[in-house]
Amino acid sequence: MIAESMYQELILEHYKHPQGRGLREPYDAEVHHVNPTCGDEITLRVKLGDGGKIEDVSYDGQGCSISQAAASVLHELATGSTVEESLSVVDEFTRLMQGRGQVEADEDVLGDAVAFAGVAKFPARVKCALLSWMAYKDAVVRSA
Amino acid sequence: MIAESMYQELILEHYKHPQGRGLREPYDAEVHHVNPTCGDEITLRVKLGDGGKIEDVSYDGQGCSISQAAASVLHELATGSTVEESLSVVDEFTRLMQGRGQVEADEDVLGDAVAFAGVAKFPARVKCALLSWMAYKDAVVRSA
Amino acid sequence: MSAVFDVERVRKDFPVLSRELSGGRPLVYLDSGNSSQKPTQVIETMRDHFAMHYSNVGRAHHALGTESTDAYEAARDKVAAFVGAPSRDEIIFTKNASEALNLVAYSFGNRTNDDPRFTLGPGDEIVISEMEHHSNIVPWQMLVQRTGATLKWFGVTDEGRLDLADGVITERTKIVSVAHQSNVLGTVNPVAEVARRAHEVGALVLLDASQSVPHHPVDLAALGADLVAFTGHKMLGPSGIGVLWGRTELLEAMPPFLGGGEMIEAVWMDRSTYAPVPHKFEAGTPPIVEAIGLGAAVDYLNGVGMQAIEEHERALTAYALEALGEVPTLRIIGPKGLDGRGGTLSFTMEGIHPHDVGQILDDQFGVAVRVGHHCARPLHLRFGIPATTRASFYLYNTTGEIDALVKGLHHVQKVFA
Amino acid sequence: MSAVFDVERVRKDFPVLSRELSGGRPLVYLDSGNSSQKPTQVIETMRDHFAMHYSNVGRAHHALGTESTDAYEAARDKVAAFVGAPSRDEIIFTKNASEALNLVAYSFGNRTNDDPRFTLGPGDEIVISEMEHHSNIVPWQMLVQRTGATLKWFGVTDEGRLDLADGVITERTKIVSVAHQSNVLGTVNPVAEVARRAHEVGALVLLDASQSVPHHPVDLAALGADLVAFTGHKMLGPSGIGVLWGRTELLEAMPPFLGGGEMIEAVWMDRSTYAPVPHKFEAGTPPIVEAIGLGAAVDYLNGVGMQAIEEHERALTAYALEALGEVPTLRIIGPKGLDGRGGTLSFTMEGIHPHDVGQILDDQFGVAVRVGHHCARPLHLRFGIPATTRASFYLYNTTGEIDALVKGLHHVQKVFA
Ligand SMILES: Cc1ncc(COP(=O)(O)O)c(C=O)c1O
Ligand SMILES: Cc1ncc(COP(=O)(O)O)c(C=O)c1O
Repeated sequence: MIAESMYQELILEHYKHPQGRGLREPYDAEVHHVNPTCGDEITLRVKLGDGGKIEDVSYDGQGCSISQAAASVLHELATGSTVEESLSVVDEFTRLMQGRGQVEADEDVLGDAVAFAGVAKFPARVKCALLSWMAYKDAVVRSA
Repeated sequence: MIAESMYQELILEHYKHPQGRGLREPYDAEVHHVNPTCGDEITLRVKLGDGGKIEDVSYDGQGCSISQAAASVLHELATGSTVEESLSVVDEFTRLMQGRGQVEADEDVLGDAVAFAGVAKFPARVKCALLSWMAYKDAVVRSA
Repeated sequence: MSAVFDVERVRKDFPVLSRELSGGRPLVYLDSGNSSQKPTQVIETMRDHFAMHYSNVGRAHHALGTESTDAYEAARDKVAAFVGAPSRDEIIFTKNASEALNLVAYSFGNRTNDDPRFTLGPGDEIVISEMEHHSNIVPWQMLVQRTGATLKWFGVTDEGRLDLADGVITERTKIVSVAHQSNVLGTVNPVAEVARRAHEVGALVLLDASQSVPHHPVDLAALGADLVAFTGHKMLGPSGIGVLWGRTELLEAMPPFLGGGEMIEAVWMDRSTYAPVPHKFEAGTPPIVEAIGLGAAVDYLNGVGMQAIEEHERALTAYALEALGEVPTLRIIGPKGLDGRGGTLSFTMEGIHPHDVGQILDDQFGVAVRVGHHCARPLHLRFGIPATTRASFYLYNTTGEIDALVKGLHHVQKVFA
Repeated sequence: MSAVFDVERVRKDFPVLSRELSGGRPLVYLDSGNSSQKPTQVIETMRDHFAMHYSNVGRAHHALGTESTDAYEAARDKVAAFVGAPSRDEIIFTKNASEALNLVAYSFGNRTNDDPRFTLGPGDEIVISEMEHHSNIVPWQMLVQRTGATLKWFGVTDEGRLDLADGVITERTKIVSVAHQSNVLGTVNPVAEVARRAHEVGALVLLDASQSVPHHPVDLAALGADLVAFTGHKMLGPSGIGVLWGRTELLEAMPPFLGGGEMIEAVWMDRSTYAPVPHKFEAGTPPIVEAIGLGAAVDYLNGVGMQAIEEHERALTAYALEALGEVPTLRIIGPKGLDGRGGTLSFTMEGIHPHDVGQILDDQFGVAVRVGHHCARPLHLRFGIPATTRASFYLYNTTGEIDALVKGLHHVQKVFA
């Protein structure tokens, strides 16, 4: 079954128990992104810390399991890493998602986010997976 | 060959030797009709006489053999007949032309105009055949 | 085709219905409200025309030109007869329903036209409804932004009916444009009543019949609307073809929309005169073979019988309303009974996003439904939900397919429990 | 397909070319400037998609929806690559070239857009030419009538060349819109020079490439135009599909044209935000399978090679110029040499109306040419003639077919002598 490659245990886990959900103060930038085709929305805040580190990524929104789980995984990966590191993860994740299932995921860079590899085969869902990640990239730019 | 049913001797004859061509005075109504798809044009004048008779149909224009010959035949048929008679010929001619080759021509009513029966099979040329006849109908209405 | 409706026989005409999706899933297509599948008769008519008869229409005078023109114009005759248009020249071919709706919107507030029905400026009002498809909302928003007029709308009741409150249509209303049947709720709107009120104040009535013409016998002459838009791809026809119908006198009073070849009578560098309707609104090379394909679709629908199709869909809808009613936490958005509704069912399931519902249905059961706001975001906002899952039926669907849907929904609940 | 051009092999791909017309006449199709014939590869691609993969695009998330969306978007990639568009998102699918040209015209003088390049009012000027197709004349006439701007044009020389007189383009010019290749004269216009002059005064350049893209290798990035329109049915693609290309930045600055489903980002009852290009300009269900068919046409053209096609047509044109030159009283309207012209030859014959020429050619010789003003009435007025007979060539034509044309013309002269 195809769906099994998409709804990985890990994705369902993050969906059912989202990490770091909720909007927190203080923050350096807040963005609101919408996926108009399905109504998925996310509000996301970034708080920068010392030494170019991301101190917190907080978020709230509504959407499908993929978009919710992606935000949760993003929170885990970005928080505590440097801006630079986290942006390179975003780039790799974007590359994977836009690869139409043809791109080999780099597990070392992606960590848990590798669970989304199966989503790349479903163009309509790629936007769901990317929603929070694009919002994050946007927020980082604005907080700089 | 199909064309033979369209380019009847009689049509070519009228084309090469048009009857009543030229714009004459006096007249009761003048109309100018155009077939925009091919640029055919006709200016046509009607002069009514006594007893509801058509005294003269004069015309000038440019166009293909079909439109020119049709005007020539029209001149012959209408001049000297009554308005009513001539309009019934117009109606019968129109019916024949719009019949897509399925309509049986009434020779008694149409006279020489029956030579155009073959044109009815060529929708693109029907407009050519009808150009002067429609102009005539219009002119008669305006002269009343 | 016999007068008795035989769904298995109908299904044989649709090649895709015998298709197996990857993993051996048979296709269960419950997304005809989005776009319908095509019978062999339509596909082969188009193929044959492209292969052996194609050329441009109107302007070409040779043998192929005549064949294409005849077939194209015959399609107009067929469509006119199918919807009971008083005149075949009132059928304008567009590329889709959206173009048809925009064409009408663009005929308002055009400085070159002084017909009072089509002037538009501050103080003038346009009335739509909260259940419209974006294609019957956005053109009017753009129009009022260009002209300074005001956009108003009927609300929607909790049951998913048009809320025909007083005061929405006023003496200032120029046009009322509403859906005949909602593409989300399935609701069939009381067109006669809307038209009566609109005509009382001298407003025009445009009907978006995209979801009704494919599924019910429709008689334009009897409906009471002044203009009607619908679309080929939802009624077994190809993509790329839509229809605008209007009363001749009205179409003549409207300014042309797209300018170009074939919509003219004569052109000089500094001015032009326009062809009579319908050609006035068909600039350039039209969707020739698409219109011919739509003609074949109409033939097919007539062969099966629109009455029979309507009854079949009604039976499916009754079956589905009952079957879905038994799925825990499933909530239907729209009329829960059979009255005044068509075969389109949208629903939510507690705690599960429609995207996930749709994906599991598709991946594991081959069931194709639509998920999202179905181009009717304001209607979803009205119900306070971002999205729904929608199953929509057509002549080729079976109760067995509805069973597959229900089975899939139970599984979805297990995955996200 | 091999790199060596083999016209007989090409002809086998076009089913209609083996057709016998009534009376046993073989078809001699010399009307590709009007619309081209379609190869089996295009016809079968469309048939297969309709039969086994069809569904709506973008909005459908299920297996078929993905297949249709992938194929539709792949067609965009193909078209973009075919014309050298810097970005695939700059390719907008319309229903024909006319819609593309109107889309651009409607983006001027829209009150809701204050980008200075697109404001338009009294004192502003639009420049076209006397050799334009009606589809590149009428939209601009309608625009200046709506806005009070002024329409100006380049004349045409006796040889059928653009008369690039000074003073036509001025500081007040907002856009210059001209044909790349004339559909009557065959003339190929000096786009770079026109663009240079237009850009000097800050005007935009729109190129009507309907007659060039099908016949020559075209590299949009190198042409110097800001916007380019062309049409699928003249380049082996189906009816119902056209293309507008524009620079991303420009397309983003233009207001949307048709409003509706799929061109939005989010919709509320009283306002909307719009999708990024190209979707911003593709309201409603697009001509899905038509775009896919155009993609197949592009594949086919690439397979044969645009360079080879251009050379083949050039050889045919040389042959025809010579052969027609020997028909008494025949007068070619347009360049008489091979330089700066394509394979479109329009002519008059003394004392014989083109209608009669065309009819006899068709009826007795199966030769399909176009007769009339070819949607370029002002150009015919310029030459003081109401109509011409036009032969236009494509990759599948042969010198034998030109011989058939010439033989037919001799017969025509006998009939009307
Ligand atoms: C030069 C030119 N421009 C525009 C058009 C219009 O194209 P379409 O009919 O596809 O809208 C044509 C062909 O008809 C043409 O030859
Ligand atoms: C009610 C309604 N109106 C308009 C449309 C738009 O039709 P099209 O996509 O053919 O333009 C649709 C379908 O998408 C619809 O369901």
